[in-house]
Amino acid sequence: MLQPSDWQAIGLTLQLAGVTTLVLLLLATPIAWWLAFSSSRWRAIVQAIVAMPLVLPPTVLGFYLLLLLSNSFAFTFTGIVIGSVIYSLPFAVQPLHESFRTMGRRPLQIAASLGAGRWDQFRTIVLPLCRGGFVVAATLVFAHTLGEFGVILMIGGSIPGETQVLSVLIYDHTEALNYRAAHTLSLGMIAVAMLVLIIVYGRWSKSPLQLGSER
Amino acid sequence: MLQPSDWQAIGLTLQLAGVTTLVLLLLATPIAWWLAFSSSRWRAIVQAIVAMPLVLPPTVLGFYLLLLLSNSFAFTFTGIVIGSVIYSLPFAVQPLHESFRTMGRRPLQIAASLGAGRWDQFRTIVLPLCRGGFVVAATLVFAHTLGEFGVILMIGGSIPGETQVLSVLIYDHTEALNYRAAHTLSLGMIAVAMLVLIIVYGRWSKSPLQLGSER
Amino acid sequence: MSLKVKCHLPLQHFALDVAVSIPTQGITAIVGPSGSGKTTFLEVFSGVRQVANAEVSFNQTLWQQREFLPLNQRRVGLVLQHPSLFPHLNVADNLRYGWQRARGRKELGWDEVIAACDLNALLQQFPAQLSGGQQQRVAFARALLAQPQLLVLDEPFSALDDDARQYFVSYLRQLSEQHQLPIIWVSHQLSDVAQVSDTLVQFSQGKVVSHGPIVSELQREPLRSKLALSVLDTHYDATQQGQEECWRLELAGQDLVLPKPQWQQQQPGASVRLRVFARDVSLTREFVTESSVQNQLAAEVVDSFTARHPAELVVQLRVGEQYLLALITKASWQRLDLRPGTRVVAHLKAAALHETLREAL
Amino acid sequence: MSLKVKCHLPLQHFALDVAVSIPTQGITAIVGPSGSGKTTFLEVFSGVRQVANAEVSFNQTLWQQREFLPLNQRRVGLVLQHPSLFPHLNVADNLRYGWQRARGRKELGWDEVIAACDLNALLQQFPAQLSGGQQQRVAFARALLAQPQLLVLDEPFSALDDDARQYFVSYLRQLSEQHQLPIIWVSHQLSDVAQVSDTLVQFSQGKVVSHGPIVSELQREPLRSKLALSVLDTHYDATQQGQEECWRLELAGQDLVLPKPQWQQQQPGASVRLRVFARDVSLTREFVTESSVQNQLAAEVVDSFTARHPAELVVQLRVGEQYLLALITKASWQRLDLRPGTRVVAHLKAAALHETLREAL
Amino acid sequence: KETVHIAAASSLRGPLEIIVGNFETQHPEYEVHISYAASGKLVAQVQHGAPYGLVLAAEPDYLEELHARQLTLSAPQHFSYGQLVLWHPQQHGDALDILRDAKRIALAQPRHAPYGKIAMRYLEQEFPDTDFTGRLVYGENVAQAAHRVYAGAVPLGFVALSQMLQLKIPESDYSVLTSVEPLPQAMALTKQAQSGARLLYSALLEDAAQQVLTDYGYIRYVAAE
Ligand SMILES: Nc1ncnc2c1ncn2[C@@H]1O[C@H](COP(=O)(O)OP(=O)(O)OP(=O)(O)O)[C@@H](O)[C@H]1O
Ligand SMILES: Nc1ncnc2c1ncn2[C@@H]1O[C@H](COP(=O)(O)OP(=O)(O)OP(=O)(O)O)[C@@H](O)[C@H]1O
Ligand code: MOO
Ligand SMILES: [Mg+2]
Ligand SMILES: [Mg+2]
Repeated sequence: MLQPSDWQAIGLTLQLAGVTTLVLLLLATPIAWWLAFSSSRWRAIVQAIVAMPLVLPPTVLGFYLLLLLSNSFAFTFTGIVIGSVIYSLPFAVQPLHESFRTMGRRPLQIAASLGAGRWDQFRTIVLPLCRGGFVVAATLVFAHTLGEFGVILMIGGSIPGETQVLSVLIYDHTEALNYRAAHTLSLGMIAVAMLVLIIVYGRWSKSPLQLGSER
Repeated sequence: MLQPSDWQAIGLTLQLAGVTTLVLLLLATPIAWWLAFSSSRWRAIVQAIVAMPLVLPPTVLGFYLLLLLSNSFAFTFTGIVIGSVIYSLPFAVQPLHESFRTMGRRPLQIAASLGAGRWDQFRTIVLPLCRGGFVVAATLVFAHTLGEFGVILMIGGSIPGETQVLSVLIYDHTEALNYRAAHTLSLGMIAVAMLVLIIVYGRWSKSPLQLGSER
Repeated sequence: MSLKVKCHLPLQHFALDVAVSIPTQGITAIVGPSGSGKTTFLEVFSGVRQVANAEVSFNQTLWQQREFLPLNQRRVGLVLQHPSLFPHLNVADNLRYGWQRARGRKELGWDEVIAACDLNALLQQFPAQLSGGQQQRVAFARALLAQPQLLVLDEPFSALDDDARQYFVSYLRQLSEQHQLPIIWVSHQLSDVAQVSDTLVQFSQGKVVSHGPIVSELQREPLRSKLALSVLDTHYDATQQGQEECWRLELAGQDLVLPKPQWQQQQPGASVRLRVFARDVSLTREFVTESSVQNQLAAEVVDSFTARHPAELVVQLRVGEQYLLALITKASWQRLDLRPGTRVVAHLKAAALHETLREAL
Repeated sequence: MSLKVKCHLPLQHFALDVAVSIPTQGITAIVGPSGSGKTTFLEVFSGVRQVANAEVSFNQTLWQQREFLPLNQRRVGLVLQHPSLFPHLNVADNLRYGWQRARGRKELGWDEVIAACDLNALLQQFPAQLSGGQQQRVAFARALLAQPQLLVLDEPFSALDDDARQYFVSYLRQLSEQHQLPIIWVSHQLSDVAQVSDTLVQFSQGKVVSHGPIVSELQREPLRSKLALSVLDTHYDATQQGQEECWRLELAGQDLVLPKPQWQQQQPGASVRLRVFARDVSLTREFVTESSVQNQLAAEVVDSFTARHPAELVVQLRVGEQYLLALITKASWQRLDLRPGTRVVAHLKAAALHETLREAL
Repeated sequence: KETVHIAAASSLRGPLEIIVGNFETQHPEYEVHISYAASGKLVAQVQHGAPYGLVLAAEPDYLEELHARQLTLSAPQHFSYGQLVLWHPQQHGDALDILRDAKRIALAQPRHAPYGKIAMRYLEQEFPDTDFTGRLVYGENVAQAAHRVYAGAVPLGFVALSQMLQLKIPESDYSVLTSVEPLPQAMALTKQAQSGARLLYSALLEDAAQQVLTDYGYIRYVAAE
């Protein structure tokens, strides 16, 4: 039922969503950390800047990004990764920020007093304690990247195998009045996303942290 | 510099974002609550369903919504509110869910033992303690509604004064290569959004909860 | 009038398995080793932990059977092991939380409670700016100001220093007597408990191993050897007033003179309940004249029991109709040639008595 | 060898204003009323609260001056007022956290600490499944297993029952002696502190109002009247062994007989430090033969001080070269016609002495 | 194999897929990738280095713009003409009557969509005194206008004849509006154009391609003298 080009788009989409999620977690963590623990006067401003990619229509944002990337990464996979990363930045930063803030410094101090260095603290304390925040951030980013096409279409140009992701393909199908293909792909996308999310959320809810809230 | 139609769109946009944010906070709170405190087996599934609006390209989502609303609210302000609400649902539910989960039941039990009923507990304990979650949810939804145009265009039809919001207008301008108007409106949108967010975030960071994390 | 609790709740290594009826008059103390289920028990009957199939009733009201009466309709003043103040409210607003929601006449006045808990200087601070002990005092005051019909305390004074704890323990007594407020109280300090409680419930491994009036619980193992404390009912005797600063009590026709508790004005003839640790009682065969020990009571040896230390004995004495315990070494028992029926003189050191009496009834 | 701390930190109603040098040998106790800045002081010097301009050095190492030595390089075993266990790790993993990161030879063994803190049954539980007291024991063990060079405790045993607390207090002494582990300890139970500390630091309103060796601190106000405890150095005398279960100690040529602490095997001639509460000492003019009080010491009245209660006096006695306090009523002072220089007999109740000695040095 | 990137207005998608398919069978040395997007987007992309060798638009204006900026090799070349229709599946009869009483009419955004522009021109021409504001429901492009009618959200809309043929709509459900100039579909080679793009450019003007376009409702291009 699906054509090779569909499969290609599916592969590319998963790759894009995966890479974007990974990059964003790496990028958003230090920003969120700084927002949570710095006492700088610039905090509110940085926080507002981080939210800006949300405010512009995706194609318009894409247009400005195109201006930025025109001589480098436009119309490449790297280009759409950059676009997606910027577009989804707020969805990664904000939940992490809130998560770090509620954790507070105390667990880290205890860990440090027990001999853990910074990276060690992050790995053994922050990651598990802020797991909820990371899950929210990752799933929002992942799903959002699956569905986003405005920015990607603008700076990617729908090149099969390079920048033509599933959302762009579905969009194309609807534009071509090819409703049947659009329905099929949409349903497939929803099914896969549901599956992934149910697994992620299912495992998450079993966390012992749930118990912790009782005492 | 701005034309009356621009002003009209600006007013409409703020109205849409405001109403959507309000409706979503009202709607997402009970869902997030249930997700945070229920022990039902359906939790992970409901959580995944809530994330679904993210997965589809906005125009495609818009198309399905159009099928749903075609005999009722399509091409009305109410219609685009419904569309925005569905589209931004995950951004409201997920931060609230995480926020409720970290708060836990203990503060509510204490409040109840001091004579507070359910609604009273919500107003005096949940709202302030989960303020961070509400701020994240509200700002994500607000900004996202400002920037969204795919769904809105699809079910709204860009009717001036009724459904033509700023993001659609800016999009139209860029498509028409009318870059100057697009830049002006984009800058205005960014400036206003920055202002609103800096104020919100600035006040938020002064919260005594910040101190709380120290002990 | 009682609190009836029946529940079964599997925990980590054992189940909380309880079916008790606790009098809702005076102070009931719950004691037991760490991890024996005291906190869990409180949580279950107060409704903080909703357990299926538990049955709870308070006086005439059903709190839980098939239906679960919501916490906010139970009017239970809860002070949990962790203070759990509302972090977003300052001390005044934390206190006002319950105060404003209390219906009917306010038995416990705002100024009275604030003063009693010494919170005046702290009203504007946020919980994060309070020391551990200050947090506990606020949590305690908050529960009182909500005008509860039952006060439930889980180690409420553990972060307070000796003096403050002593003070609050006696304040509990005052609350119980002046406001007829029933109090259920978990404490790990047996000596505090012994000072003011009326009823004692002992937990072990999730079960109630013993419960009853404190006087009889104290005369029974394991407390008899562990705590070795006796409770004596005496009368305040105004006619034979000695020094200004002292108090003359009458016990079975004999006199006791104690430094007077400063806060209390007693009516002549009023009854005074004395708590005397066995280790503060020594014995002689005869009255000793030239001694700093003022209080010498003629008594009769009733029995002797093993004490915690193998070299010691707990000697049960009868003074009038009441029992008094003395802790002495086996060597002394032999040297004084004691046996049931021997007439002895029990020396109660006024200073020691006063310590256990200090600020307390 | 000492911990030097200098800092100024404005708090709510006063500033923490400290410049002290605390010996890093033995046990240092920090006491003071609730809210006097004890916790804040610990937080500042241990580095949990980073305060600008504070200066801290530990033995030869600078911990903070212009530079701030990160916590993980200080090797401080921290047990804070709130247990702060890692909620996502079970007990075993909480304990392992510091254990695995400790470098060098492990002075404190895994099995030894687990056994001492009685955690074997709890290893698989998560913090949310522990009782308050269990949480404290885990936090304490976790700090020890990280093999600290300094142990810092903030009311670490407040959720434990009397017996467990007693046990841990004496365990502290053992740690300090057997492992040369310096311990700084905030406690609100002066009697615990008096039992095992070497040095005492008293806080009030953010300032160190007094600090020094415990023996001399106890002889000075305000502790002299408040706690009224004396510390006596005695020798274990093996030659005149009495009963099996008793202990014969020599003090200035006179004998004391006490029920033997079960856990301790003393060498003849070893020194034993006795702590005697003034309220457990009574006075007569002459030796009393027919009494359950075995320990009678010839002493001389040196002075008398006001006690906490106006009807009482603290009498300072000299026994050999050492000082002993006795708490008696003013009435007795007059009746016995005491004054500086009077020769008296001090009665130390063996049972009472043994209580303060119980399980402790 | 040489990859040929071309960009096209999405309204051209139906015939173009077939034409390009045929092209690839005839010239197996080429592999053609088509990116569909609105013309405005395509112009911005070409301006910023998009790798398209050939751009096909639903009207010449945007290509003129590119030509003016010297991004194309020559002036835009018309290759066929798109026809505007009114799709009215719920009512049958005269287009003007239906329009006059219509509550809502779907069309593409005239600011930038070619079919929207001629739809607007048609309305102004046929109803010079009527203000349709409030009754017009704009879509991003002609496809969105069609979606709405297809979904039943709007009873009638201005769409392209090619769409009607592609969806196999019965002739009674739409009226071809001949009173308005058909839309010249135009193309231009960009500076990136390689041999493949050039070959395809010529192929589009050949009979075979023209036949496909006609099957999709486009009017055949006749070379001017
Ligand atoms: N959520 C839980 N799941 C399983 N077991 C639990 C849970 N909470 C507590 N327990 C276990 O139940 C027992 C009783 O705990 P509880 O807190 O009632 O003790 P406690 O008597 O209050 O002790 P403490 O004096 O130390 O506060 C403990 O052994 C503990 O390990
Ligand atoms: N973050 C803060 N900001 C301002 N003042 C504070 C802050 N934290 C504590 N304080 C104040 O500093 C004083 C000392 O607090 P600290 O916690 O050090 O007392 P403590 O001696 O440990 O008392 P406790 O025995 O009750 O634990 C208290 O009066 C408290 O109100
Ligand atoms: O050529 Mo269109 O499809 O009217 O934008
Ligand atoms: Mg407990
Ligand atoms: Mg403290």
